Amino acid sequence: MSTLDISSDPRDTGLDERALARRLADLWQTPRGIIGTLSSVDHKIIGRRYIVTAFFFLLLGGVLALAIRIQLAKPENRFLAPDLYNQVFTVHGANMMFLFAVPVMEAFAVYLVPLMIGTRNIAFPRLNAFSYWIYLPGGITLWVAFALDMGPDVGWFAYVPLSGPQYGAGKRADIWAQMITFTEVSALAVAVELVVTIFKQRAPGMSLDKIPLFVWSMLVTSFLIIMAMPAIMVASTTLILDRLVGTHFYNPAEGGDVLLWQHLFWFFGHPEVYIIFLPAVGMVSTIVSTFARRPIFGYLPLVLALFATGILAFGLWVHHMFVVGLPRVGESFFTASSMAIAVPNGIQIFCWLATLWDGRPVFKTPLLFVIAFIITFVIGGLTGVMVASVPLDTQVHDTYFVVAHFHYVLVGGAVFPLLGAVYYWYPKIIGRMMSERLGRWVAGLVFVGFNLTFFPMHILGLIGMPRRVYTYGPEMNWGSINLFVSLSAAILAAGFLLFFVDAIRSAFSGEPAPENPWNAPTLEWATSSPPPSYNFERIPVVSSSDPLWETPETLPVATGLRTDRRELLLTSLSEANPQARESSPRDSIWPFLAAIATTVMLISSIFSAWAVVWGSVPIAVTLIAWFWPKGTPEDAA
Amino acid sequence: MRPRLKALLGAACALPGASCVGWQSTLSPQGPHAESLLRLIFAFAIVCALVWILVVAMLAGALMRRRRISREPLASRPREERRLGMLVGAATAATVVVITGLTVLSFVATRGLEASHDDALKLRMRGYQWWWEVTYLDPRPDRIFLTANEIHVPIGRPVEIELSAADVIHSFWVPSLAGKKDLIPGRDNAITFTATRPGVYRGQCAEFCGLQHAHMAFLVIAEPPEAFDGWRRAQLTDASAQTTSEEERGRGVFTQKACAACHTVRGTSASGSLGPDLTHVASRRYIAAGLLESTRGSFAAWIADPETLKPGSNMPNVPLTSDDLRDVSAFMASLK
Amino acid sequence: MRQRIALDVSELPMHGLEGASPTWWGTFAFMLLEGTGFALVIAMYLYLLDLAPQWPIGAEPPRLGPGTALTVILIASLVPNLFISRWARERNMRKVRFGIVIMSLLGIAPLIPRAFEFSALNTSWDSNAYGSILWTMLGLHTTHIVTDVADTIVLAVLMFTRHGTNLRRLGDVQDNALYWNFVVLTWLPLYICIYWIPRL
Amino acid sequence: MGELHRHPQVIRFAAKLRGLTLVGVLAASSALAQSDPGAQLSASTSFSALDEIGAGNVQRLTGGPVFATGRFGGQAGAPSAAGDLVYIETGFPNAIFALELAQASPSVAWSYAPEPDGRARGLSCCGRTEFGPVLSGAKLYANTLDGRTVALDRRSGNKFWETKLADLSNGETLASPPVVADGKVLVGNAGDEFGARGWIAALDAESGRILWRQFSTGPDAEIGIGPSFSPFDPRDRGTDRGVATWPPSAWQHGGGSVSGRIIYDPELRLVFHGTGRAAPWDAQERPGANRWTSGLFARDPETGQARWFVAFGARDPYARGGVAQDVLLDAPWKGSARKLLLHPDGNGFLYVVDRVSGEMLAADPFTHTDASPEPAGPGAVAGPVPSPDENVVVRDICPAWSGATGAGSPAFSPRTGLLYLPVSRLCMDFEPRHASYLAGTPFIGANIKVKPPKDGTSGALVAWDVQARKAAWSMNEPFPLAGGVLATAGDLVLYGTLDGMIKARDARDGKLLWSFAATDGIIAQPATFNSSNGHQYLAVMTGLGGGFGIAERNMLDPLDQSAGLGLAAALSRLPTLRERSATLYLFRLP
Amino acid sequence: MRLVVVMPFAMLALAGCQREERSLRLDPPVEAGLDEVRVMSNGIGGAPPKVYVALGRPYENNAFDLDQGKRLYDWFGCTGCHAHGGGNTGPAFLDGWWQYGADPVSIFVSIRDGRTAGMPAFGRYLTTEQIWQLTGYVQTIGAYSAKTAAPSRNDEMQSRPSENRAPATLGALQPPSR
Repeated sequence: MSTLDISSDPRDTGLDERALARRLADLWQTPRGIIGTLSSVDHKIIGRRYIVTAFFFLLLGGVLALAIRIQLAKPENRFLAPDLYNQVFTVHGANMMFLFAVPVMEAFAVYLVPLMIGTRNIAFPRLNAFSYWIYLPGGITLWVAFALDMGPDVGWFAYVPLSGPQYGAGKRADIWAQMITFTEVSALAVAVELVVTIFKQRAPGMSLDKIPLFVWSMLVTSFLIIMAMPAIMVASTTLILDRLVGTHFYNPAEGGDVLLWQHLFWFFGHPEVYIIFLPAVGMVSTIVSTFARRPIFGYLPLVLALFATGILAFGLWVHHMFVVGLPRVGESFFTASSMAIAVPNGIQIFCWLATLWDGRPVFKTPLLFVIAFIITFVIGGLTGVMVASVPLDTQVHDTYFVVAHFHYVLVGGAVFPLLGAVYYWYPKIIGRMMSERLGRWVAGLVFVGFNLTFFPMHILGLIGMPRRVYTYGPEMNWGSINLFVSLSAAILAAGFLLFFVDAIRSAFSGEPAPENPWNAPTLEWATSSPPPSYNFERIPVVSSSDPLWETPETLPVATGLRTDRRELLLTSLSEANPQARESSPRDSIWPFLAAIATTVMLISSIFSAWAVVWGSVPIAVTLIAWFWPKGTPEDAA
Repeated sequence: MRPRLKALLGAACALPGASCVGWQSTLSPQGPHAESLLRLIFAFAIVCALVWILVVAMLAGALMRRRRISREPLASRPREERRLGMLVGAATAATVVVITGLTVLSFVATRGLEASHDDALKLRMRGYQWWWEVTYLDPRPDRIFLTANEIHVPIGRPVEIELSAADVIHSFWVPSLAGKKDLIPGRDNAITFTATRPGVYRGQCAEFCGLQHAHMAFLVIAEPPEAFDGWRRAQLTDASAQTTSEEERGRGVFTQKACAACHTVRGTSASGSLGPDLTHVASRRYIAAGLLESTRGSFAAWIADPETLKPGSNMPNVPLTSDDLRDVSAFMASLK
Repeated sequence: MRQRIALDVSELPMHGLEGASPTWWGTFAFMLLEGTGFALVIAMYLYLLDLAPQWPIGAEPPRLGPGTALTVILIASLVPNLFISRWARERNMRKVRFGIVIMSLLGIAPLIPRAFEFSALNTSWDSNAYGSILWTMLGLHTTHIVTDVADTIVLAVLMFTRHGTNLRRLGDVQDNALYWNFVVLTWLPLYICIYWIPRL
Repeated sequence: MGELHRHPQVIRFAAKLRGLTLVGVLAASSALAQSDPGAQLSASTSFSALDEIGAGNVQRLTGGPVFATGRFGGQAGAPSAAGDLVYIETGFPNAIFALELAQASPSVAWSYAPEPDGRARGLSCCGRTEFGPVLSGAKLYANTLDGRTVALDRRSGNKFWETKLADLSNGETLASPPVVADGKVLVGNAGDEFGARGWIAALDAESGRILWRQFSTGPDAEIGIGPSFSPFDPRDRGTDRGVATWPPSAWQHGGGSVSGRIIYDPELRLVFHGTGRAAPWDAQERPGANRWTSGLFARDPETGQARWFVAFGARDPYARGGVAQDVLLDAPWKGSARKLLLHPDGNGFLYVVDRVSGEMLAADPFTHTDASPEPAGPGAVAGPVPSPDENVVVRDICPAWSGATGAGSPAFSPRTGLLYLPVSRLCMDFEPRHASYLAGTPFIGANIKVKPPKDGTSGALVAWDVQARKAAWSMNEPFPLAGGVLATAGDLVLYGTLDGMIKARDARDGKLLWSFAATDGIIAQPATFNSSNGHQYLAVMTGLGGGFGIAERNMLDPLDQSAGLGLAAALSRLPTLRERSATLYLFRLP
Repeated sequence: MRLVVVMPFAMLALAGCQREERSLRLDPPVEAGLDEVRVMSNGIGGAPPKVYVALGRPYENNAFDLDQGKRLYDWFGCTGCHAHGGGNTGPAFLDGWWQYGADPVSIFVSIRDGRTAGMPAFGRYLTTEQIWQLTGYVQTIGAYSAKTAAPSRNDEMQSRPSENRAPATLGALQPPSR
């Protein structure tokens, strides 16, 4: 093959660090200007955008949550009319699940996984850019539709026939279904990138038993996404076909079935909540190991627990459908599988406790959040075991008991570790420390506010308050508990507000962060904060699962990569032996344009089915332009 | 219920001003199903609370332990590792045991609810967007009658209700008597329960069904068998004759105006079946699916402006003069 | 942190084939993704079949003609697909160029019988659930063929440009061949569901 | 006095009618005209004793359209002749014409237009649309769609009396001809599809005063059930079963219209009439046996008191028990001579009933049907018939709601012993729906798509051997046979088809001997009579309408497969009309 | 470049508001005003009520009202005479050849006062708003181009392409041969 002959030696072996840094910076830097930012493929820039956008949607979703609590604060309240209330709670649910929870976990992976496995960029970086540019219009569509009184009003899981052609008037349910398409395409894209990055671009020597636990959890999560998202894609597509083209998938009169929707949705639905939870497990393992000042206890059981949770997640979706009248024997099987998934969770909790037991805990903010997580999530897990029992579920299904349960496992189980992870990785991402003092206040307020808000909901559920009611009569005696819950929600809101204040303030006036403020063992702390565009001057070589604790002063590295084209190291799957010096594609505007074409096609296909046909032409054009080789050095092989 | 459970129940409801012994509450069971479910809930709750306390205790212990020596993170201490391994293994084994125990407990409870009864009182509940149509079935067709939003059941005798949805998915749930069961369009579900103590128990639709999901309640009135038979005989009769001239005029307004197109009052020419059967509406405790108590004032308020009281309801605002309104509400109140 | 040279990788190739190329793994991931999608659509078909009193609902089973013709073409196309993959591994550019043109034609060929298949289904997508699931399965697989054929055609054009003579392109040809096997593989269960199960 | 009309219609055939006078003898020509009381028994058999036109010379028949009524719409009534006049009554607006065929070109002796109420047109749904006229003595009796029975002077067209019987606001109409029985005029109502409660009324032939009116549902007093009522089936001997077998007050809009044929048997002094299907068609809305719908009553003409009742098809879950044309027959049955009544039902079964006691003797399918004969022949106890679930489509129900046979009358030829049945072989997809009763508006409660059977043709002429209880032969027809069949002593079987063909077949083996293409569909029964010059004439009225012709008449759009209760799409291949008005065709041997 | 992204959403904004609004309650005076239809002497066409025009012809383009119209069409037995637009004893709506024309005033008067050709008067059984909802819906049955707010199919037997899949009449359109 013809190799490009460059006068000076292109390799980085002979260069001293400063010269190498300058040359790599010119190579990997994202150009300035509007076009530059739109065509950036740097996983750190895209990761940061993802995180900021997701947290913005969290803020919006939180405002809706407060609106719900104000409406339910007293009986016969007239703060929200029923139609608006239905839109508010549906958009709150859909936004939190599809626009915040899954994207923010993937965002952290997009940013951190390449750094933690010691490579310079994520695999398929342009696909990564495309995934963000598809995710953003998805969010905008949902919120603009909500602002236009077109927000979906059928609940976040849009049961047919209420969301079907006859009872879902107007375009509201179509907006829901199309928003699903946007967010699922972006989630699937990121999942594929993460799998390939973790399989092929690990630092030499990082064999399977040396992969950081957060990377393991993201690998299992990515496989969950790849296997679960198609179910919701099939479901939302068949729903739109029923609504716009007149197919009969969910029409009981013409051979369709209403429960088919529930099976399809929950086959995705339950893995979805584990897609949100498993990354949090990875975060907790990382934080516990760092702040207990010792390697995680039970590395292998934790990894096996991840796999067990992932596999079992596909085997228990029917526990969402215990009251629809399925045959008893089917339900018993799903009781057993739903109970069984508590065992891997138990193993994870016990390994963390063992790590803390044997370590010397340093009570920084991330650890406070982990402690809050353990206390809260265990309650959520145990109420989960309660609702896994069929007879018990017939009393508490679709009541505020279940609302309490899933907030405990989602907010307690995923958002607490997420807040801890923000405090933990904020210095690496932004380059400045967040304030410990505010951190403690945030942890305290959020923990107390959360429990005061959501624990009474268990009682509300048991004394008969169903889900999704926009009001209730004074004769129901729910008024006082609801008022108490609404007031405590203010504390929780204050906690989150303080968190946002701390995050924004620290970005400007936080004290500058050293390379490894927490003296953590994983590779992302081996580079500057924030890391340069090329992450590492030279790809590190790994010989232990806690590299920075193994060799605290010096970092073994590999040389030989070229500096005249963007190169990173491909290694084998199990032993991570170097295989090739693969190139990493440069910036390109085409993913952004392809995302625009896809957005136009998806939104106009709500209004006319033919839009799918003429809409696919610009998509094909932009995709061809995206893949067409540009003759840059990266293309040489 | 065992005194200890009652105490715990009191404790659990110690929140400010909350009264748990409501008429629509899982915690105040009035039938065998609900009682066995409450026992199950308490069993699970106690076990889970113990597990939680244990975990939090271990966490506190792990955090509060005095450390003797500080050492490098990677210093390997095989003896401690093995000891910890044993501890975690034991804890996992304990978890498996607890989980299996709870699963078995659940299966036992399920079988308890399964027993079917042949002498059950047979009803059919059909869920409409935002009210309940109740049909009392009987082998003799002329003893089948329709009512709405209210079920009378004899105490001690099992009741089997066929559940069918007319539009979207609803869910039949009377927490004081039994767990919920969904009404699914295109499928026939059934639920069986028995009331042991006379009383009025409230149920509510538990599956989101649109604009007025919040106001889709119904009542189950458990009464001694004699009272039940009396009520049933009364329901079979045609509408009672009107006594005052006001009620007579009201009957005229009812049959001439749009009311007759949607509602049936047996004994008059009104025989529309799009809305609830009003033949004995005044004998019901609530109207508009648990929204207003059935007094003459409520009738007038509801007929005058249903869209304000229950926005989105399929009952239209029928324009009536004030005399018509007064007469119709008198007529309604007379339909005992 | 100070760096200590522990490894020199300058002798490694600039692009690996098959197991050593990220696009190869990416193709597998997308195949897993779309495979799950097809599996779910087939599960939907069997679910609706199990629910229906008689299957097919209100229609005659589909005519076998076009569907079988398409299946024959697809299976036949596997043979050249095998050769092109081997030629790409052997880096034989001339044969690969010839092969990619053949594969483009063999990608377009099945679209002809497929056009007749829709009318051979003897039902419309809006007549009942049976018609809906049949048209959806056929529509999904048609999209599958069309997208892969477009990919093959673009690759064929690429092979004749200056970017063609490049190991990376041979890797792409191999990935494309791998994906075409998947397109044919997903058609077999669909073929059985659409044409033979109604005749049981 | 209806105003006299002069109609400018030019009659191409007129030139041939030289010196034609009509001989009064109308030996049992049309099924509907009972001018000659003596031939009462054989009137319902639609058999004509005239044999001048026979199997041998029918090929040489000549003739064509002689008189166009100028009234657009379905023409189900056959012409009836008496003296030297031929009488015709059109569909809505029910104009009556008396034609003199004696002169060179037939002229209108007189005509009568009853100016009917427009609302009735909306209530004329999908059953029979025959109104008369019926000749008896000097009078001519006829019904009108908007519920009036009128008596005219046969010669001058002057009106003797007119009685309003049906109440349009309840959805009641009249859709069947009156029957003169022993000085009384018997009239039955129509309106099952509108929830109208069925009744039969008797008017005094002289004054038109209503003598009695008995209903098909409700308490015994309103049905005429008293001490003299002794049904053969013991279960029907309870009290007020017309109320007990219905959910409370559902009988008030329970259907059971009397729009089938009413027959008077002077020997037994009994009136036999069928009762139509129960309303609504969704059987789940009307649990119970729904007495006295979909059955047959025998009544005393004087007081209307019911003598016995027999039910055909329990609960009628697919609404096929509509109109039926019964045939009275005295024939040997299992050795002993019995007085029989043959009832070809819409569910595809031919029931043979002993018309003295009401005992069910046989129930055999004369076409492919999935119904159960219930009661399955004598003695079988029928289990509860499962009614289909609401809001779920049940597919391929054969025969469809329009019935295996319906408005068209069968014919029985004593010479061959065969009963010639006009059969419709349509099938349907049926989805029961909730129906809310609103007086004067439809009360059907079903979505229906009708389609031809998977194997072959939509219609047939079945020759049924009554004694052997099986079909002797059966000739397929491209479209359902909606009109009646006429059998003649000349061993001919004559009928008209929806696509306008008048056909004559050999009564023995069914071979097609002669056919004539008219310019419009035919839903009326052919009639034959002797003219004054002693020649036998064959008269046929064209004018597509009624249930099967509704698509053409109301310009329905077959794109909506439920249009015309499914019949628009099922018969969309019918040739479009060329002739716009109901026309009389006359044929004779040259 | 941002403009390209903003454009579809702006267009969505204008159309969305009016089409998706759920106006659940009509003030009695407005409802009374909506009843004042001034119809021509032959019962065909005429001036819509002033309130109807002032409200911006509400019942023609609002998804919720059209959906309620479809529910009322099924509830009050219109399918008995008009089937699903193909007609039975009553005329067909699908073919676009309407005896009294397709403008809202004619349809409103047909429903409220009935017609001599056989249409019963529903004025007694329906409120004015319900009649306007029915009027808006009936207009969409045979429409040649589907309104964005047109209702979709019902969960019942499939009889014709639903209103949002216009043109419903695919075949060539011949005038009736009356």
